[in-house]
Amino acid sequence: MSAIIIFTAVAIAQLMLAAAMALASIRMFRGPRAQDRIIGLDTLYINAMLLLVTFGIGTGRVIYFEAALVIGMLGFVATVALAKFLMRGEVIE
Amino acid sequence: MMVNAADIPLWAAVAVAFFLLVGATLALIGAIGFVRLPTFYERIHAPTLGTSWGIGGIMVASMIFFSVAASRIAIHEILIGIFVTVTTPITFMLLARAALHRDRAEQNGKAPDKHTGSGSGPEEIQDEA
Amino acid sequence: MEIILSIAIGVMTSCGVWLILRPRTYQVIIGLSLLSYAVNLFIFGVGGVKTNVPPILTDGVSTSSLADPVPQALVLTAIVIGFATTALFLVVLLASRGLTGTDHVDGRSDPK
Amino acid sequence: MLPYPILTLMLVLMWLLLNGFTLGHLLLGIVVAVFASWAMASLRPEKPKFGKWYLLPKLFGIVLYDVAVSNLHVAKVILRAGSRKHNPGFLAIDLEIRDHFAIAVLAVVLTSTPGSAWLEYDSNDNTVLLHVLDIDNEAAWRDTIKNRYEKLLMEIFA
Amino acid sequence: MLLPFVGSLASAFLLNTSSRVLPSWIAGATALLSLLIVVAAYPAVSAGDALRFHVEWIPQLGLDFKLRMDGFAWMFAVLITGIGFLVVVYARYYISEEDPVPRFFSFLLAFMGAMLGIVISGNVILLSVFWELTSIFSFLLISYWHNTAAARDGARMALTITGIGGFCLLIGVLLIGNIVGSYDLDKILASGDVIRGHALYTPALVFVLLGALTKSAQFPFHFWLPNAMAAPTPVSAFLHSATMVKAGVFLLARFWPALAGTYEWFWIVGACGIITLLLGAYFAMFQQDLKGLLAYSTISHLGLITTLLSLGSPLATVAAIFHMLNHATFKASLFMAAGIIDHETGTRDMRRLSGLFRYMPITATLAMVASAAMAGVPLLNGFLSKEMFFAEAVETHADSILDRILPYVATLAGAFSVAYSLRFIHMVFFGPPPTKLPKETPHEPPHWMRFPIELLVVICLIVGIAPAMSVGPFLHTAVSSVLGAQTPEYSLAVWHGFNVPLMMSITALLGGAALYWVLRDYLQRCDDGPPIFRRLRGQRIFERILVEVSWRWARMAEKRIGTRNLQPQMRWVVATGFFAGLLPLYLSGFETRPFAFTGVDTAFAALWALGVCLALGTAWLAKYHRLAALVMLGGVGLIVCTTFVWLSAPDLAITQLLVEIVTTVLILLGLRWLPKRSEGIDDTITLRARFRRFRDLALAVACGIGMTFISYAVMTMPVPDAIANYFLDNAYSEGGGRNVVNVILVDFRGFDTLGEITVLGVVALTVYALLRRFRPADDSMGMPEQQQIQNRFDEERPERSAGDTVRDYLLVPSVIMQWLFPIIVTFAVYIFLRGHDLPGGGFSAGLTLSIAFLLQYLAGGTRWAEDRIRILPLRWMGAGMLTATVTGIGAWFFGYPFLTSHFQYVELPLIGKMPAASALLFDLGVFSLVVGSTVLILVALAHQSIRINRLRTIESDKAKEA
Amino acid sequence: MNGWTHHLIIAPILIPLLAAALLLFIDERQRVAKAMVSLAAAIILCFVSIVLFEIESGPNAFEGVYLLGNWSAPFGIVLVLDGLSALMLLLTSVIGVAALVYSLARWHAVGAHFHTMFQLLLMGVNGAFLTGDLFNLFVFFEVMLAASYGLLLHGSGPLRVKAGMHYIAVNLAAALLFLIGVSLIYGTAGTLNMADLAARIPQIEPDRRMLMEAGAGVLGIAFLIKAGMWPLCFWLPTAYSAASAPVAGVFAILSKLGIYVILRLTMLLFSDGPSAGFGSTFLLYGGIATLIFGTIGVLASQALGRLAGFSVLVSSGTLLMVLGISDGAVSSGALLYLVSSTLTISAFFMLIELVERGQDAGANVLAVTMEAYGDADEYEPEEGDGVTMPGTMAILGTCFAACAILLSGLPPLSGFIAKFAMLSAMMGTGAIGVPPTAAIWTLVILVILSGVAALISMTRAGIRTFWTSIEGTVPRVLVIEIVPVMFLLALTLALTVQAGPAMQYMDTTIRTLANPKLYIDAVRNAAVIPGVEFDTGKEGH
Ligand code: NA
Ligand code: NA
Repeated sequence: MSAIIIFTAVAIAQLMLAAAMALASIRMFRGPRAQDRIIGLDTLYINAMLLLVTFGIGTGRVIYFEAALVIGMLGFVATVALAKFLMRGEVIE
Repeated sequence: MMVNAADIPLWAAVAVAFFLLVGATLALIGAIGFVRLPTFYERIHAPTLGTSWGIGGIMVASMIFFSVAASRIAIHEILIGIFVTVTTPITFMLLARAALHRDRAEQNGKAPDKHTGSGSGPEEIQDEA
Repeated sequence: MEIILSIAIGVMTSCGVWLILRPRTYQVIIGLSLLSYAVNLFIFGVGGVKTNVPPILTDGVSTSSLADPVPQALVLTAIVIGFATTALFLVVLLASRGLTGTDHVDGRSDPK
Repeated sequence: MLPYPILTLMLVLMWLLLNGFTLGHLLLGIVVAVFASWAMASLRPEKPKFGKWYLLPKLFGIVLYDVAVSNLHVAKVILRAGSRKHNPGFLAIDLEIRDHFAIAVLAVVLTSTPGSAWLEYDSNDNTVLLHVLDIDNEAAWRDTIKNRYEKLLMEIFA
Repeated sequence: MLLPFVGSLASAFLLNTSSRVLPSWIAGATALLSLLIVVAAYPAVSAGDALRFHVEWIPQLGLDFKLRMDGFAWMFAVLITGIGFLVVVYARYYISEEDPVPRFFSFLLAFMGAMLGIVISGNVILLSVFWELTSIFSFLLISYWHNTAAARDGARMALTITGIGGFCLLIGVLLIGNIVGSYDLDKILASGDVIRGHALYTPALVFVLLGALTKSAQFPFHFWLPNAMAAPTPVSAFLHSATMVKAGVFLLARFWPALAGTYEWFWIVGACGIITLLLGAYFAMFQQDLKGLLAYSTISHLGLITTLLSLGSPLATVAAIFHMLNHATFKASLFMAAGIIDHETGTRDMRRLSGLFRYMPITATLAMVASAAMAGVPLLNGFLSKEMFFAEAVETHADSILDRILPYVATLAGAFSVAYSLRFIHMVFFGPPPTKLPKETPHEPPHWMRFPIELLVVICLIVGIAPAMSVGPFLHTAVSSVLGAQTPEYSLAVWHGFNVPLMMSITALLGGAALYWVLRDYLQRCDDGPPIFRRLRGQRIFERILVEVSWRWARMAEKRIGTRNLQPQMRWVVATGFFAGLLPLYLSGFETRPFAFTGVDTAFAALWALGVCLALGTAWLAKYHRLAALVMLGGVGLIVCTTFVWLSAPDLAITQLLVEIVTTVLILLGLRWLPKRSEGIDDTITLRARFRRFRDLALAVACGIGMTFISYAVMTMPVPDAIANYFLDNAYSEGGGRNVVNVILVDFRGFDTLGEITVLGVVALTVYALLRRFRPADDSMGMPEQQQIQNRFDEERPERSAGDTVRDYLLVPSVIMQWLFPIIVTFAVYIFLRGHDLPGGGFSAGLTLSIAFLLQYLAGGTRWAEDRIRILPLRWMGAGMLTATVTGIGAWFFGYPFLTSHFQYVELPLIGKMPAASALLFDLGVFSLVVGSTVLILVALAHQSIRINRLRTIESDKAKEA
Repeated sequence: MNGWTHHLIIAPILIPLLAAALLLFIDERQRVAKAMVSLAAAIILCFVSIVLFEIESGPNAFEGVYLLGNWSAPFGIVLVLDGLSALMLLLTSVIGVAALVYSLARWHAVGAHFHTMFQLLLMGVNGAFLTGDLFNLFVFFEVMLAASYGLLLHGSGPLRVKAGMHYIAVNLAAALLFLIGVSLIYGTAGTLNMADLAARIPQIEPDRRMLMEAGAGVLGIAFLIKAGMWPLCFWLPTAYSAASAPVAGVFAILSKLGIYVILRLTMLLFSDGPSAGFGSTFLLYGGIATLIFGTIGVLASQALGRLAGFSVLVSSGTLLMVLGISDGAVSSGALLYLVSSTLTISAFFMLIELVERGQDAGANVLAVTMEAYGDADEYEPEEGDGVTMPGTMAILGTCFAACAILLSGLPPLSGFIAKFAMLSAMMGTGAIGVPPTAAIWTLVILVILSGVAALISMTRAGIRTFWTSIEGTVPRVLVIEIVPVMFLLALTLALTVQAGPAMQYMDTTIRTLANPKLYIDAVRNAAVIPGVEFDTGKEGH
């Protein structure tokens, strides 16, 4: 029973997160401006991370945790660089 | 470490499922808002649903799941929560400020000048590069 | 799963090939990146596609069910080398752009 | 030896969270944390000046609650974006706190909270420009920020 | 035997003085010594058996250094060394002080050695070696005065033609080797019947003849010889009369026993010989250049010898050999005489020369005797061999049109020969005194310069008057060594009675004299070269063709089938790669498996639907929307990461993610230097461009489909009995780690990792080196637009100062990013330490630490960051490389191979069991090198901004000063 | 080869690696120190190669197998030393020393980290020659390529950067093909070890084998790009002629690396068994096309650098054709040709710069880049550390003539011997009574024609360079620049004189290669060193 509940919840959550990712990438396509696309990427990162965590719950393994942690801790670096590029035209001054 | 979902008590399973779904729902709503809201400045609010309690929900679910299943406290997910909470604002702040600059430089719609705390979002224009 | 991965590899290959045949250096570098994704997934895929059996030994779990670690090791090497060469190509294209004034792969300034 | 004791402590905690608690990892964690603090020292960051640091959990609780509430609020805004029009707007606020660390905390809090976003900070006159998703009551927003957050922060970071 | 050859070469190369006396003495001594040695060998040779010398060279290939001197070779050797000696004596006075004398003698001696090599080679490959050597040295000798275009062109033409001929000869002798099974000359000469009867006889013959005929300047390859007259006269006397051109006919005679006597031989050799004989003589009449006349005469005489050899009769061969000898003597002396005339008057143009008899009577007399010999006047040696020729011409050999016209041709050529000989004498030495010579008052040359001519002319006379007594025995030795058992009876008498050949001789003499008389006035005025043919000059045609084929066509062809552009190259690479993959499958009839959509996870499928869209978007936007494309590429990378997690590869996911982050930043760092690009500017799409795009698209789609099929096929095929199982079974027990991937990386296949990090290191160094010289394009030199606007904004307001905007912009983020630094450092240590048992490892940790550094650069800028953290990336790299390597070498001290790992669990107080593998040390090296390299790359790129700022300041300062 | 000497097998990889690591610790300004370390390493390397070569050419020649990490094949990575790899190692180190000495005159100071990259290039090349593992081969290819990118770009300037970009782009694509090929082979055969793969091929079921062959085909393209087969070779003349002289000199070995691998793999995997003869027709036609293209290019080249670049293609084309007809005797001639042409082209590349220095062409480019892009922290290349030669022109001329003779295959130097060895095996005493086939005739004619083309082109170039120079300025040539060139050319002379023993070596090598069983058994039977139990753990396996 527990297993069924959890697996169902995981499956639904995964689908929802996949949908969220799809929506985020719609912004990446539609823009209209670079900042939208970049936030789209950031959102994609976050949702992917969540997906990984749900994947961990679904499989009962903790080894996927590090990947999620890497996204959580370092995923913003790419988007920060993109943002700075937009603002200053240069990433590192 | 590997645990089996069938080993955990029902209450925990329900809690896990609940938090999981809450988190996923918030993330999804955030994404929907991100697509639906009309201006950039409005749109930046939406994904924070996902980055705040969206993450929170799923992390809590994970913590409950692994703690109960392995019968010991497993709360390292909290780190993810902390990091995301701390780092996401950086991106948003930097981007929003960059957008502000761009809108001002292009005298685009009603981008607020400094100090004028008024004005709604600028009109949307297509990006060039 | 295999079919999804195969199609993904195919599409990324197509996009990558299309891009590396383009005249702008930036297109080429993006194309090479896409191609390395495709190739990395391909190397990864030859070991067989298995879910949730990472090649990490846990007591009591039979090793025969685990995913093939060799392609994974190969992909790791390929990722590293791909990273290095992307960086290199980037710098070379910058140098070329600096010296020729254009971002055309042949250093031509006329648009073609 | 220990340039940032609180940081070091936090790092040890992080280490233990990552690796699980054993005596070995506690020792190893301390070594690593001290090493990382030294690394931090080389950056010569502005040290936050803590005043009533014990109020931190209070801030934490408030924020957690506010975030949850705004989550619901914003979710509503999004889900009925068609029917009832929300009222987005910019908001410029004069700040009193000057401590960079405190300002950073405020910025993180405001940005993490759905519905408000930190746009621009001006160090010359210590003002901040925010964007608010639904600015029905501008005064209430100002009040929340000035009294609910800023005051508390000023107490924490004396 | 070997000594003269080696001696001449060696001594030649030792010379390096500026004096002209010493080199000529050495050269003369060498030549004389060689001559004496050759002469001393006569008793042995005349005994009938060849002298042999044998050293193994490449026994496997049948190429030995084998020398073999029989009578024929001996005769040539005497000729070479003897005339060589005389030419050295002559050249001692001929070559002027200003010219590089040592070089001349060195080449001359080297040539002599090579020429000797040809005649005494006992192995046909060795022969062809010397053959090409003579071509090379003749090139150097002809071009001795290389500052004149004529010398260069003549030399090049001679080399090209004789060089090609040499290659042909090589093929020919290779074929003979195929037939006979040996390159040994003795064996080949003994297998004449086998060769002539073999299917490969004709190609072998043709190739050998191509070699011989080019060398001997036979029609249609005759034209190089007159152009070679740009050489100094001693060279002409030596190479172009006595030796090199004789190599061709020497070869014909040498191979006569093996190749001659067939119909093919007769036709090819005969036709060439007859045409050359006639044309050469005819052309010679109309030359204005003394040496040109002699050159064409040489061609003609060689044609005569060739014709004789073609006949296939032993008697004709005797005549041929005899004439080789005779021609060498009189022609060498004539060349030297011409050289003296040139030397004394400064010109060789017969139209300007006249009446020289009164200035140099002795030389004139000598020249007259020699040219009489050339004309075939009785009592001189030329007469004898010509008589023999006429006699053979009359005989019927192989009844054909050639055979029948031969007597008439012979007589006609004889007449021509008389005419040009007469002309030479008459025009140069008789008539009124010359006017307007480049050099005033010519006089007799020094005695020793004349001595060689005197000697040769005396020989002409002696042989002409008393042939049997003088040259008889030697000739017999030579002839019998060629013909062996076939050696015919022949008599070397001056008087054979009044017979047909004599009639022909008389006719030729009278006819020639008459001809000259008729043409005299015309010849005095006419242009160089015979009428009609004057325009049709082989040399011109040759050069035209050479230029056309070897230059214009080649360039055109290179453009056609080659390219210097990148796009077509990439197209080829992709296309060949595609076909190399699919063709084997297609040819072997591979059947693809039907696609099955079972067992597909919906979320995974959705993920990749997204990934596919993002990939397409990336491809679509990469041209105009670079940032968007980069963002989408990031999206694809993320989905790849997720896939790795999904499909049991957490290590890959982490690594891919970190790489993804760093790569994005890198590309962004680069994006600043790329030109602005906006849609619509260069969008005039031609039809061709459209076609090209379509083709590329088709190729891209085909590759994609191909990859899909192949990957599906291979994925659905389980890896058979793979090495993987061994790794899975032994990673823990033997490698001491639970993360099998990591154990493979640092232990089982640690060597790969060592190489891989080396790649990263080299790339970092390259990036660094290249960026030190980096200079952006002019339109990227300026500050980015955003910064200009923001700085202007700051400057316009009194309360602000420049840079306020960016400081405020980064104020809050930089606080957070700074405080993240120790956290990420800690995380890096964590990732590093867990690598052996769980996902992570040195590489990921290294990247993580680099990102920590990167973040500080992002937050505070380069100056700020470097003011605080001084990373010495090169040290990190060196330390990493050294650590990894030394760890590997450490195993040696325990008696194990490189990279053998050592692991054990260490019992630590308080902590308990800790794994301690030497692989961890190796991984530490990896970590260090990755940190160093990544930081080096990032920093080198980041530094460009401040570098350019500095550059800009310097330039604006300069502009202000100016 | 027991005990310590056994480790000599890996020394050709470790010496340059350690040298490179040490060089990273020496500051860029201490150029003399850097040069000393680098040179010492190269000389030691050369010494080691000679020892290894001596071992392989001795009476007890064998397949030396080095089990890295003490893991038995096919699980670990193995290095295999045999006649072929020993020969290639020797060739590499000899050329390496020559090029390095040459570079000390000026080039090593023109940009940063020359020596490090040079050492790593040697490491990559040596590793690729030694390895017995397909993926490890990829890694060493990449090491070699990465270093070659750096070296090609060494000195910067528009020409080099453009050529470098093309070179890099093409080789990155090649690397991807390499990966696809290797993974296909792993996926179908389940091994990466070359010997193990060869042993497994007969047992692979047809379906798999087809895919395996597809993998081999794709892999082959990667090598053929390196070897410069038409139409994958257009980058080569441009890249090689754009490289600085010492770099181009050592690049001469790189295209041979492609040839080496093809030779190694075809002999090992496809000499018999179910996949026998795989790809040989392709190689034959590819070789013919390459040779034709190279010949045309040699004729069409105006600049000496391009001429040399196309000579590389001629050499590759010839070798590929020979691989295509896969005949033992011809192959051993081809091996001699490989050595001879590599030495020649290497010497020629280095000579070109000296010759053109008189015409100020190369020097000008350098001067321009130095002037325009020199930075404040840039140091000027200095001229002085060496003695200039007397009689420069004569020596340059002689060297040039030697190159011309070698390239066109004229006697007496080894170019002739090598061609003769091949041709003789095809149609001379090596093939008594066997009438040459159409393929053989084509081959022979093409080989000869390519020689003629080289002759025409080289005389044209030589005359233009040496005899028609208007000003006749004598180039400033240092002893340390011309001596390496003369050294390499002297080696070709030595090769001529010692052609007998050399051919003997080549014959033995090819005969060993033709019997893959020797290789396979050597690798498979290589025993790990038994582990010694320690108190708390264990060593080895
Ligand atoms: Na917010
Ligand atoms: Na101001």
